[in-house]
Amino acid sequence: MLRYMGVRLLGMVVVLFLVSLFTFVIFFVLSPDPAVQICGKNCTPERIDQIRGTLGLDQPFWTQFGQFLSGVVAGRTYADGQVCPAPCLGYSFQNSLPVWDMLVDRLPVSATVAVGAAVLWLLAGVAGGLLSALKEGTWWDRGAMVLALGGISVPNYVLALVLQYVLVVQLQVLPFPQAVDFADGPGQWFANYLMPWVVLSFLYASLYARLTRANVIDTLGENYVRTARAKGLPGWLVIRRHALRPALTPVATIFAMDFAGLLGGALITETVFGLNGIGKLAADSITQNDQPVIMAVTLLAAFFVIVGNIVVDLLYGWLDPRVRTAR
Amino acid sequence: MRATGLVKEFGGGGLRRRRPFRAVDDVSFAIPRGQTLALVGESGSGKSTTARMAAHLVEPTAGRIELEGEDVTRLRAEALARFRSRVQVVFQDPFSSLNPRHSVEQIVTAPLRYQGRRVPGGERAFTRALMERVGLDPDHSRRLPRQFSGGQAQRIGIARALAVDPSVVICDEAVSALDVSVQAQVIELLVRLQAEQQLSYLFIAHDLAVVRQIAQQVAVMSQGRVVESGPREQVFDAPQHEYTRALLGAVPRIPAEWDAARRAMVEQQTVQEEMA
Amino acid sequence: MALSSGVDLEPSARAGHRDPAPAGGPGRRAVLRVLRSDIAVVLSAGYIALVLLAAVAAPLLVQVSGWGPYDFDQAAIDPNLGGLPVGWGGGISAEHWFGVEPGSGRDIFARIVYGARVSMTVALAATALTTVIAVVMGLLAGYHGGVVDLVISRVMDFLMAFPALIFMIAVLSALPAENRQLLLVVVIAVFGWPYLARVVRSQTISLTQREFVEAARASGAGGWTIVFREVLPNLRSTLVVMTTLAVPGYIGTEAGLSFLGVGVIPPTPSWGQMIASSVSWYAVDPAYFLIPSVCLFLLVLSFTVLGDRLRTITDSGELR
Amino acid sequence: MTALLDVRDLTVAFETPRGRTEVVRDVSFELAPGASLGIVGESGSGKSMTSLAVMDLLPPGATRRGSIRLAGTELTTLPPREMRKVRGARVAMIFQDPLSCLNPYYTVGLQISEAYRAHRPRATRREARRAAVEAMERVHIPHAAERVDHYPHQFSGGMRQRVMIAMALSGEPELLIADEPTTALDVTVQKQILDLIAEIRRDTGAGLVMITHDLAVVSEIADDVLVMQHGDVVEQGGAEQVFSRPRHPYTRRLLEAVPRIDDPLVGPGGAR
Amino acid sequence: GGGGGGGGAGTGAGAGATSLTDEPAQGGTVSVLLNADFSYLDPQRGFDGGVNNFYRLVYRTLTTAAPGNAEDPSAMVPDLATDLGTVSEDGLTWTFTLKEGVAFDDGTPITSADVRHGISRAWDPALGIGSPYAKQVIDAPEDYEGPYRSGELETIETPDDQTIVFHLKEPFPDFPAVLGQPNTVPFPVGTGEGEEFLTDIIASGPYDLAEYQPGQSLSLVRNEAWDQSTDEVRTAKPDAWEFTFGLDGATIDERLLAGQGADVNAIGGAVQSATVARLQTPQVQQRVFEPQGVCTTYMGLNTTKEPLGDVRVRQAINLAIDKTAVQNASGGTQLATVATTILPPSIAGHVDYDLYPRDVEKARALLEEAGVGDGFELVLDIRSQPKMQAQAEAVQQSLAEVGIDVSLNVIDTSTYYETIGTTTQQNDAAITGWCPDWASSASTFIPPLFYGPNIVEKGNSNLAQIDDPEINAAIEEAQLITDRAEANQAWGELDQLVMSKAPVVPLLVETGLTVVGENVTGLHASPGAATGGIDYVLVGLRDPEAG
Ligand SMILES: Nc1ncnc2c1ncn2[C@@H]1O[C@H](COP(=O)(O)OP(=O)(O)OP(=O)(O)O)[C@@H](O)[C@H]1O
Ligand SMILES: Nc1ncnc2c1ncn2[C@@H]1O[C@H](COP(=O)(O)OP(=O)(O)OP(=O)(O)O)[C@@H](O)[C@H]1O
Ligand SMILES: [Mg+2]
Ligand SMILES: [Mg+2]
Repeated sequence: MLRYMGVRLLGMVVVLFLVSLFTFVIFFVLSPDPAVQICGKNCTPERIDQIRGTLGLDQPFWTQFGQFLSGVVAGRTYADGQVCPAPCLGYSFQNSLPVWDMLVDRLPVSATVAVGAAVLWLLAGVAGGLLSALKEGTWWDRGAMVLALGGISVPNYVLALVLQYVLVVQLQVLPFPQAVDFADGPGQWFANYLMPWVVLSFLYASLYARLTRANVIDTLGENYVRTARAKGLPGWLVIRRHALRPALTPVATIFAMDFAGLLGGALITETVFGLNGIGKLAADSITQNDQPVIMAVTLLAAFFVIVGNIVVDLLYGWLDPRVRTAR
Repeated sequence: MRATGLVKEFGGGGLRRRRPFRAVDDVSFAIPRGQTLALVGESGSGKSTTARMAAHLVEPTAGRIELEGEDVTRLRAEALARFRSRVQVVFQDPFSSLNPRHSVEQIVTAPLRYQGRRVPGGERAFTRALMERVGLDPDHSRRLPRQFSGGQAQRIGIARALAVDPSVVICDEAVSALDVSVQAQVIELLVRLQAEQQLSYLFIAHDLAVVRQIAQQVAVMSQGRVVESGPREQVFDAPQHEYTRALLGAVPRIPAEWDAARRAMVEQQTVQEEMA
Repeated sequence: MALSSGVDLEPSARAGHRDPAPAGGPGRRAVLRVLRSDIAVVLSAGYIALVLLAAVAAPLLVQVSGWGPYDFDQAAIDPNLGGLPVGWGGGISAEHWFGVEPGSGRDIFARIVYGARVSMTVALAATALTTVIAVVMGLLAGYHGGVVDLVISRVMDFLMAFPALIFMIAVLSALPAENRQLLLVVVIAVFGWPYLARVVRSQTISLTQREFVEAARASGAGGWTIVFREVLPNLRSTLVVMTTLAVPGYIGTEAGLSFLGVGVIPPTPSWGQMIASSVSWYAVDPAYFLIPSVCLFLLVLSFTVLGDRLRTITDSGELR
Repeated sequence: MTALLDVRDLTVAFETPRGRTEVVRDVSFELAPGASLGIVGESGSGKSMTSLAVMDLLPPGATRRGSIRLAGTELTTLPPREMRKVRGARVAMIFQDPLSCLNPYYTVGLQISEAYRAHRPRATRREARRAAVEAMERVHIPHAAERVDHYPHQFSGGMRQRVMIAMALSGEPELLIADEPTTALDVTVQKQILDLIAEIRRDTGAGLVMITHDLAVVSEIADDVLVMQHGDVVEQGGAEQVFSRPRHPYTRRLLEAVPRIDDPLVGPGGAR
Repeated sequence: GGGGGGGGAGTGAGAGATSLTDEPAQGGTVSVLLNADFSYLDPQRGFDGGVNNFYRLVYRTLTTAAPGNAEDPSAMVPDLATDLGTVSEDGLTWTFTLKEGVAFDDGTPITSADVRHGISRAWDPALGIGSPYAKQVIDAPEDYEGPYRSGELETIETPDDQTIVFHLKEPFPDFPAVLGQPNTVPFPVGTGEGEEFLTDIIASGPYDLAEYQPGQSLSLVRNEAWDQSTDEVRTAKPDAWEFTFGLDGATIDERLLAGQGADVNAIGGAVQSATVARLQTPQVQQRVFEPQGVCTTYMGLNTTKEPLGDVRVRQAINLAIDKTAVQNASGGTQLATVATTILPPSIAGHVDYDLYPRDVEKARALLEEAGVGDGFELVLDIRSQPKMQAQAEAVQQSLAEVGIDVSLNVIDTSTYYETIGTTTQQNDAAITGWCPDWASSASTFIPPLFYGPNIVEKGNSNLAQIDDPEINAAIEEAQLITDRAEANQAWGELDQLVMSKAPVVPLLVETGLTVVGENVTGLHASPGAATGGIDYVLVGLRDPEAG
């Protein structure tokens, strides 16, 4: 197990390295000169050179990449003597703030959005899918599945705007979402985040409902469920123990991936609602061509996905005895 | 066909230096022309692996295979194609061994096409002739495997094996998946073809009763080794090895007197009918 | 052995539900037959056909409707109200069938049909490219296994680890804007193929274990022959289903990227771009927002329904 | 004395979009307490559907008609709650493919003790576990006390089938229905399992319905035989009678086709 | 100067209606809803309309732009200094005296050394990325690199705590305006190195930083050390300010229109075009404020590209473009007025004229004359920003009428200025805007755009790349005029001179119509400090308790 974890962690480091290299290449090769951007409106060539020197932009590619990597691991000291402690992801070109701090600052919002949406879609998706499966072929089932199809097909920015128009502008039952703190009052907090949660979870809830339904129907047809019935077990126990566990195991593993993917920021949802999470940070830094921030967000998101991958594997091993005992 | 000292090891090596697993351990056999050698044994005893080595589908770890006196253990390109035209295989599961997306015509002409040979008389006529030989309706040559029953599908597999006019056919549990009555039909077909064309069979089965019907030579395998081999009568009537005896003892039997009574009755009825 | 011949004991001949379909591609016909009897499928296919037709015939349609996708109509908007279209429903009139765009008075009908071109071209081209890459990679990895599989699988892991949307936007905004459509297709395909390739790979692995592959080898087939002549045809239904389900995803991706401002370049219309520019108008000119949104929604829905039904049919043996 | 199992005019049909197909038609048979019945017939002849109809475990879409009496109780009209009490406690079933019939997510111990507790609401977890170990010992699983915590995939095919039998026995049923319990197994293992079933019946006196397509197996184990074809019963009677004096042509053909290990040998290659 | 055009206040037409210019009450919290965060809290680095306006809430400079409610809002007025300075005969030495009682937030009095320290930070290569004027104008050693590397700037003399003396490189009549630039904010000697002021403020104005979450929010509270009696510019009625960043433009409009809860105390930026139609009800009309446009949106024509080198072609383009279409694309009459001159009306020196009223026939004729009657292709650089794209599409459409085939080159917002400011990368034409750095004269408007010697390879602002001796000479002349009225007249004439050569097409002056919460008042436009938008330092609430 330890050995296995070691291999996985090593693999993770390798993938992260490749992701950062790839990202770095793309922006190093393709991007316009950030020094000019920093230089601002009244810029002179000398100033640009100066900025380049300070940021190390005049160094060859590999040196720069090396500096970036060692900065992440061990911190970094810039040419002008500025010290950036590890994990140093550099300074934003846009406002010169340490990128790490910016991420740490934004993470709570993204996490709140992600966790809330995840809870919502698990509740709605899994419960809906389960009910549909148990009532297969009824109007309930069909209605839920049509809704799910709709959920998969409607772009979430459209949904977001429609919801906002109806609930906030017209009915005025919810406020315009803002990233309020839980400490500012749970009610406020809930009302503000509700819409982002709904919008973000709609697609997932739809997907999960369909997945859960299909899985439950499949497992209900499994021979071991028939065996459980043949034993004379009560119906609810058959479903709960023998049908749900196998049916939800794949859901749980997919969930780990999806959730990890969201921690890297729900770009569209956060942008549409103006919530200052990682996703919005990504969108903003892209429009501002703020390379260190883009780089950092990409890495952070990749990190979560990779960790999610590992969690999936572990989860799978833990949930499925066939895998667990094989190891 | 003759095999001597066949060994097949799986796994092993690699980073962990695991000990390889010996699936087949020093197996030798010989099939005379026009005869059938049956390989029996419990599941996992290495029958299929032996067959696959004989068919050149896996490389033996050690040992030697001869075909009509010629060493065919290691073959390349052209020689392999020639080998393929002499040795063919019929697989256990008729549906899994026929490409579900190919029509009968495509399936039975595939060996010729893959070996880069011309299809004598055109694909359609060739297929029709073959299908007739194995007792299938030639009009069904454009159908897909799933439009046939298990027994019919297995006949397609046999037709494919016959397409290249082989001298050796390896039947890996070719009838095990079939129902008794269908099984009987297929066995009958195999026996007929053998008589017609002097085919040699390497016939793999775990059902001793079936083996007894078709094989002249029998080899019993257990845990990768041949524990007993010889002519059918000898193996069945005077088993030497403990394992062979256990195997024979486990076969369920219909009491002989019931059978005798039934035969007597049937005979009587036939006589009556003939008289009538 | 006295076996009375002429007795038909074939099990499945009795089973009754394998009645032979007409020769020559019965699978496809059966699929079509089942599909045709499904109202949702008929509607979806009809809508897709309509959009495709509109896309292809866009120049003709525009001739009929009288306004090109780029023609300004200052008379149709009110300069004192921020350029809001004059009249009901975002300026819907006999002249402008779907109304006009605020600020410019461009004809929405014309832009919808021209936008369909972009959306469909990008989505279909991306699907095609993705499928080709995925099939080749998936087949290679699945059939050869070993090092080939290891390398391809790691590449897939690597690509899937990328926050695709963030990265797509970043790449697209960093790259020069000319030939955006091609770029969109390439970028979508580069990040999209692993998802399909994974399926192809695992199917290939399981197909490779089927005896017919071994049978082909015993017949003398080589590696490429097996992969492309024996295995590939068996992936057909999977591919049909997966690609049909991929198309709506890519339509959505194109729209999403255009929505985020890194899609097609102006003045070319695409549905995503139209939605993006209409969002701020949703309160005062709902038609402007709803028309492209509904068109897009229906298109995605149609493809999803179609793919979904195809999958159910091929999976569940409803064909029999 | 009432029959242990009395099935009258049982018909099972599937409602499909293409209409109704009857897969079991008017099947009637009787089984005396402690007796054994063999149902034979080829794949798809309706053997399994018959047995599942008795257990009320037909797949969705299937309907049954007719009467099924267990020791005088009519099962077809029993409310689901009561039927549940019959299953496992009075009638137990052993299925063909033991791997797919055991839930891969739970230890065999749990699955056996679950069967034990299903009909003993008072039983504690510990008691159930002890019962599971005992049941496993009864079916000759070595090191039962250890293996009770293993998962199905850690057992071999024959062992899994033993687990299934142990599970079936834990309710101490009056009737055991075995649906092709040995088809997936080797001859040697098959023999062990058949011997085990015989041993258990000796010990408990339970009735047995044995479903198989192997006539030789039936000839060894059954008192009475039922031959099915296309959902119809074509022949039924005492084992000896059916095997030595088959009346229906289909039965005869079947018996003809069975390869026999003891037949006198015909010439090489079959000189027919 | 003709400064006050355009009108400062909203309508307030209805009988008994309140006015947006009503004097606010003391207290309360004003909330500001913004799309983007301020570029920098450090005034040495930040340099744009939005942040300049904010700086005045927390920082003071020797001089500053007149408050929006002043008689001449485009003028400069003294702030920390007692007056607009005394200039020596040769125009090279300026002397200022600090007011008594001015202090930093901790109560320490602001001294002339602190002023010098603040200004000398401009020379620090890492910090001095904001306003360039101090460095350009004030004399300093060639190798001077700011106080942290080279010590305080000796060429600025501080004979005593109240007096500060500047020596210029060359005479610069607009020097008081330079000292109103944000990068002349005083800081205590020894502070402000490196990143210090990125998230912190040493306040000299009426407010001090309470909390700052970059990109998300910022709040201000009263700076107790600030003394109203020393300050004639700021009324500073509210007790606190609350800035929220990262909001979508449409959302801001929605919130301001809805005015729920605390949003009654909110102000924002210019409304979206889509919102204009919703401002028409009488209730909302009362809350609509129309600031002044001080920026000109124009299309530069790269005179180094063929056939744009030909003045007739440029004139034809000027004649052919349907500016009304461009105006409609930018939100119609309410959000933009058509520009026919380079200088917007609110800038001193503006004169009304129109050399090129739309005339497609005449344009065709000119093109014919220039030998390009069959049309030609033109690549137009634009930003990937919806409004500019809409404007470009309108240009594209109207030029198509005279056979000019415009293709749009969409450049990412972040790199737009870099691209068009690099002479080698610049295409045929580009749409952009220009705002003056101070409203009191056109000296920061016309020279950067049209002065030939100003053309640099990178960071170029003369997009037309016009290097016309006549224009150059006129600019040099106008810059030296010390009399303001005379100078303004000269700039006005220069405007026409430039336009006769048609190096650019003035398109619009965008007005930045905005809607505010109903409790907000004290709204005045400030062309000098807020690029024509709401002057923060005068804003306040009617009822401090509301919301
Ligand atoms: N590719 C392989 N890699 C590793 N082990 C293998 C492989 N193929 C077969 N084996 C092992 O070799 C042994 C012999 O297998 P083989 O298939 O020859 O048995 P068999 O006698 O044909 O059994 P059955 O009757 O079940 O078909 C088995 O234990 C099997 O697990
Ligand atoms: N869900 C279903 N829907 C429709 N028909 C079904 C369904 N399940 C089984 N059948 C049909 O019912 C018939 C009887 O099936 P059953 O399983 O009883 O056969 P069997 O005799 O047990 O065969 P085997 O020996 O293969 O187990 C078959 O023809 C089968 O095709
Ligand atoms: Mg085998
Ligand atoms: Mg069955």
